[in-house]
Amino acid sequence: MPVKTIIQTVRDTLHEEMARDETIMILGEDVGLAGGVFGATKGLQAEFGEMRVMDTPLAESVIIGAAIGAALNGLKPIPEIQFADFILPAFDQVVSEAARMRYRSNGTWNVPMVMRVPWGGGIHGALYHSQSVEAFFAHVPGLKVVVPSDPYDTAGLLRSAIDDPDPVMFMEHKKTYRLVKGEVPDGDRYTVPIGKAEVKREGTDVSVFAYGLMLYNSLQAADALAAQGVSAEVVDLRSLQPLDRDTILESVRKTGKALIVYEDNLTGGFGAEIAATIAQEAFDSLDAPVRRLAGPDVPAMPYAHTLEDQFLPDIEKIATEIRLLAEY
Amino acid sequence: MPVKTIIQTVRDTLHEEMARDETIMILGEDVGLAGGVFGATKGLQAEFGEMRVMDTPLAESVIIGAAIGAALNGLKPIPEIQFADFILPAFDQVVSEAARMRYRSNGTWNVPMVMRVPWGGGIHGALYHSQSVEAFFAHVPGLKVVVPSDPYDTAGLLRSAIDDPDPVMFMEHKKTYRLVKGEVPDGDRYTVPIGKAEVKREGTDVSVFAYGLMLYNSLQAADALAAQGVSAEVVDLRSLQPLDRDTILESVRKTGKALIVYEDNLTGGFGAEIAATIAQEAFDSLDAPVRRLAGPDVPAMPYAHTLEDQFLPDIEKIATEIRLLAEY
Amino acid sequence: MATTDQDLTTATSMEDRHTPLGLSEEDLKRMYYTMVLARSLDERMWILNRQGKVAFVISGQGQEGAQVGSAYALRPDKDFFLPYYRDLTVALTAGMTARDLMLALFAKAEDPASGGRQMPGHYGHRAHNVVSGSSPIATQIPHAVGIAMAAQIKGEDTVAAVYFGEAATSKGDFHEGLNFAGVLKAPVVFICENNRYAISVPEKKQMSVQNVADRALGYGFPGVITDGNDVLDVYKAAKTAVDRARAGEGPTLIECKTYRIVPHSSDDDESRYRQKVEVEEWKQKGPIERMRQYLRGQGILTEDLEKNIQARVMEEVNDATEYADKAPYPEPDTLTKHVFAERS
Amino acid sequence: MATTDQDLTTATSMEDRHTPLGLSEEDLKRMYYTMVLARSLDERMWILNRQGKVAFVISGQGQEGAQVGSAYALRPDKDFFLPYYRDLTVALTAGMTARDLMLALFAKAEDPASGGRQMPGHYGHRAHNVVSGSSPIATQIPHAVGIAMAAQIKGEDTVAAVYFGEAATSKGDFHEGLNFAGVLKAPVVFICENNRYAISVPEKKQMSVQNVADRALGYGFPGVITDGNDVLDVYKAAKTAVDRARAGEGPTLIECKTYRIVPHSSDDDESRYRQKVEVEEWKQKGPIERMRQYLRGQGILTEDLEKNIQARVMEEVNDATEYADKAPYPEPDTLTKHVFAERS
Ligand SMILES: Cc1ncc(C[n+]2csc(CCOP(=O)(O)OP(=O)(O)O)c2C)c(N)n1
Ligand SMILES: Cc1ncc(C[n+]2csc(CCOP(=O)(O)OP(=O)(O)O)c2C)c(N)n1
Ligand SMILES: [Mg+2]
Ligand SMILES: [Mg+2]
Repeated sequence: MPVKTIIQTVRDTLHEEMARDETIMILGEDVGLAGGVFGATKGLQAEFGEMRVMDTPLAESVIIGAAIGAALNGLKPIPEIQFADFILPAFDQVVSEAARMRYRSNGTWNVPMVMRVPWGGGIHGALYHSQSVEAFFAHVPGLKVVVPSDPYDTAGLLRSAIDDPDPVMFMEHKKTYRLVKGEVPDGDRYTVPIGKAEVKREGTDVSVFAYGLMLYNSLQAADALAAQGVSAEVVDLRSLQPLDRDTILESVRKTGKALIVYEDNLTGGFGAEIAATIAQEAFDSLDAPVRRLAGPDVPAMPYAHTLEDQFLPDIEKIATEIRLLAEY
Repeated sequence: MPVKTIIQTVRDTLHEEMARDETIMILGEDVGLAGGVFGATKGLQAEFGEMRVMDTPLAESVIIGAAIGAALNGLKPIPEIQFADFILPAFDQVVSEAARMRYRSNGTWNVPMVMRVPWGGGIHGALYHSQSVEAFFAHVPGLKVVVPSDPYDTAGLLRSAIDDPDPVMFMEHKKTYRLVKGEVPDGDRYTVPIGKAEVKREGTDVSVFAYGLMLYNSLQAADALAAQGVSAEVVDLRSLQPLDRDTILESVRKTGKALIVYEDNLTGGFGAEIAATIAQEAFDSLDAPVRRLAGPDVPAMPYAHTLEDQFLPDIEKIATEIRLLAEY
Repeated sequence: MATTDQDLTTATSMEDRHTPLGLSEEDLKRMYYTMVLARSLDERMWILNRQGKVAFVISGQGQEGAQVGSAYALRPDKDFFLPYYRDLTVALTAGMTARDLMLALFAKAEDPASGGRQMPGHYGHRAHNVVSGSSPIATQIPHAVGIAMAAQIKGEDTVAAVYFGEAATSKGDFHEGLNFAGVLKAPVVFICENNRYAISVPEKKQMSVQNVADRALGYGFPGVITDGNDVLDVYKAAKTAVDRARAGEGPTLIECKTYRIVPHSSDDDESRYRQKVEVEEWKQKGPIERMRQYLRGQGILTEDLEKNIQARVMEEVNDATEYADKAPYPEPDTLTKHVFAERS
Repeated sequence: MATTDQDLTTATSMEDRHTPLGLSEEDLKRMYYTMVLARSLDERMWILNRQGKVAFVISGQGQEGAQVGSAYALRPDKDFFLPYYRDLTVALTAGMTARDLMLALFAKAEDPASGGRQMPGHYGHRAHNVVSGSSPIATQIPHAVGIAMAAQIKGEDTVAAVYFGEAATSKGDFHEGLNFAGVLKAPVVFICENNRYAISVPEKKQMSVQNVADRALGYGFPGVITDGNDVLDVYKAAKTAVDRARAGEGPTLIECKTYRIVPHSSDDDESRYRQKVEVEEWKQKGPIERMRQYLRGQGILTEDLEKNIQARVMEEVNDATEYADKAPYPEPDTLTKHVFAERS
């Protein structure tokens, strides 16, 4: 089986899907001639033409808004937002329009669209090229929010997102783009269902819930602790909306202890929802407080590496939290 | 002491503050000649002129953006967003600009500004005139979010917001505008500090946390249950960012049980943060799961009264939840 | 076409202006009927509101001419309509019925726009390509551009017509939409009903150009000023624009100079911001009056026909009202339906 | 002023063009020095990046003329400057120093713009009224309008100058800002450095008008096209605009036709979207070359002075580089500072 990076997987999957389904189109800034600032659409314009792989004006609200229109008229648009930070000017179109179209029309109109949103930090992107925006969107009924962490899931979830009749925010962690490699079956159009978490590492003492880059930090922390006799279970959430409450609760019922790791700001981050769910639904199984480890409550991740490093929950901080829980 | 409605209190406080401080200006849609769609700025333009009480074009992003500029140049702008639902087109200006200005400039530039945002449902406002938007903003470091629930706090918190050197989102629940009356001391420029919750009703069995309209539903539920021997403590959060964690935890440590009531969508609502905080910090005091009662996860509150009623956590639903916890 | 406000004089000439536009007498009668029906429905809505039977009305009175004149240039069920909340007459022209509108007013389950979920005035009907609208101003404009872009990609000759007030042209979504449409040469027609006010805010506080149409200069396609109370003037501009769009020549911005002769909505007190006399003046120049005069001058509208129309309209309005009044409200447990596609 | 691209020819005439504009020889030397300093700093930044000493560069090379020509029309420390990320020369003209810019490049604690928190190119300096900028394109435009509005309210004669690329004019914030400024007749000057590309996207995919300046037609104030590589042409337009603004006559949109002669940033591979020959052509028409020629023609720039300038510039660049290189990084525990005002 070929081994690919995440960014290569995104690109190849888009390529296959566009060849398979001619209603798919891509639009965004620099996605055409340049193939995207991360290369996710490299070569696609040459193959599928300027209308199906379209460089747009610099205007996120109309990128999403026009994609909504295209979806209403029978296409399956895949807008790319260059950096997650820049989806905020399109917030009204995403929240008031895409997410509410089906509901407000009593199920008669719908918006099948996949918004590709590169997010996350650790890449010296500073305040405006590092942000986590999942909490904003996973709070919005009518939107699906997926956060694949490895190449296999990236292909499988991207296909599911494309097959979905409703708007899906497809969040790709920038730092993992080239860092993470994995096997991706060729030829087989397999899918990974939206809304299913995956236990990436089984354990018995503490459950750790993460996604994106934090998944890898958590896995490494768990590895380090195994040597010290602490058995941490690590769950890759993969999808935040819908959230796989069953898998989460099952894990907590087994270990009795939960740590949620995310790089977004702590307060009001989506980890709060996971903690609240556990606190309500698994109370009787809990042997320790539900703990969260997250980015601090500062506007965003600074540029200077001294500050950027300090911002991110690293392996050591995660290991400390797990140990704390294990010893509780 | 005069008894006033909340809307009258907003209007009178704005009036007094503008007379006191000539750097204050108001801008927004229909705030001038018409005095605002809810009357919050009635008569102010006649007194303070068209430049200090300014009707703007219909464009929320520039209402907030220009207010930021005015704040940078020495004024204290108070933009009014006609309905909270319509702040979403200004999301980027609020989040990327107002909230990050101090941090990104290393403390050299700041944005003293009070955004008045009428929110909430139960007024037949349907999907786009009923929304709760506090979860979006209370998640954003650099913004303060206050949610006064009675006339006394409205005047006191509005003054604190005006005195604050940082951007404050001042959220007024529309349904309480004329519904809630209370005493407001005249003449005395008292303030209520931002970041302090208030125990509105003492109790011993269950702690209920709420704000806005839900505070009143919770108080009535508590009253009803008192007759049945259940003693509920009801805490008015008053401010979500900063959140008064001390008062919340103190209450839970006393009762051992917590219910959070909010009308926003359940998943990812700000109640999740409160639940997560309690689950982490008061674990040893908890005698029952932390429970949340909120609006369902549907895009927003529908117009038909059958659906609107079904959406809102009413007194009965709240009472049921409290009883459930008390009996746990 | 008129070029300034001063040119907006009541058409009194007896000359045949419709035949050169390709409009038959039948067309004119249909347009007229639709306007009268819209007005009567609209008036009934206010009555129902004053009677306490419905909570909210938002109205199109005074703007029927701009609406029917433009919408009539499109192909129902084939082209796309993106109306805004004053567009009763667009909705009717596109194929929605009096019952449809009354069902929405009463917030009944059978309302085809939203099943009673949205406030009245939020038109939508999938079968007729009337796209569901929301409340935030101007958000529908990018949708129309995207619909037109999809037609280009699919090689279909669909045109999208999108409606909005003059205040919507202050918003970013207007600019981003028109700019993108200009770059794409997309088959879309932008129709602005300039009724001079945004709730209380007069147009001179909304923009510093004299005409909304002037804004088209920044987008590289024509901006056309029409007398929005003259159905034929609007139709002429709309027909030209739709033909242009269908021929691949790109978008047009059409400004219809008109006036709303009722308060902004049933929650509005218009005495705060305008004089009765101004409203009365505009009522005299109303689009229905103007068309009636024209049709009479052309011998198309006899007294008998007028009576017949009035009677049919009344019947339709009564039927719609009764039907909607009796129809059931949405069941409470449908609250959680249609958030996502139902799982099969 | 030039009106089309074709008019942008290299000034070869020997006529004195600066005295009629009120510019002294000292002024010209200052402007020239600032451009040369900006260019040398900029080139050093790329070298430092290629050496692996700094992670990121975003550059203003080729646009120095548009920048100094416009910024020089404002009063440092009194008027407000809202530069965008290519505006090294604006920052320097407004009073920031070479050290300031290098401190930001190295992300050091002493960086007056952000204390190393933002990426390089995010200028800001409170003492010099250089407003802190962010990365999202065009958000600074409404701020400039608000700053100008505040000046009107306070009765002060402050003018705000705000900078952006041509792609920023596609965004809603551009439109909303210019529209509001037009209504207010606010003392603000909008300066667009049209360098023909938004990363890889050429201007014809960004807009369907020929000139950014054409967009002003929708806002009721002048839009002026300048040869952005001719400092005096830009200065003339900027001076007129600033005077207009200060006199209460309202805003101006100035388009500076120019070109960036380096990749978008140190992360960009420009071979994907443009030909080397195109870049080379524009290098020949560069603003520094153009001004050097003019100054020589006027006998203002002698060979000695040129050498002297080069030497001073090198010293400044070396000093700034060394200083910034040695300066300390922000302490990790300052991460949580300045979210809100510190409690007293
Ligand atoms: C984004 C947004 N802001 C504010 C409102 C509230 N509002 C509803 S209609 C309206 C005025 C619209 O004026 P115009 O576009 O001229 O249309 P008209 O009502 O005059 O037909 C306002 C401010 C809204 N619906 N959406
Ligand atoms: C809202 C937003 N979207 C996308 C980006 C990414 N981006 C940074 S610069 C740029 C191009 C800007 O082009 P232009 O305005 O012409 O300025 P130039 O770089 O050419 O000077 C883009 C797309 C951004 N910073 N902000
Ligand atoms: Mg209007
Ligand atoms: Mg450019």
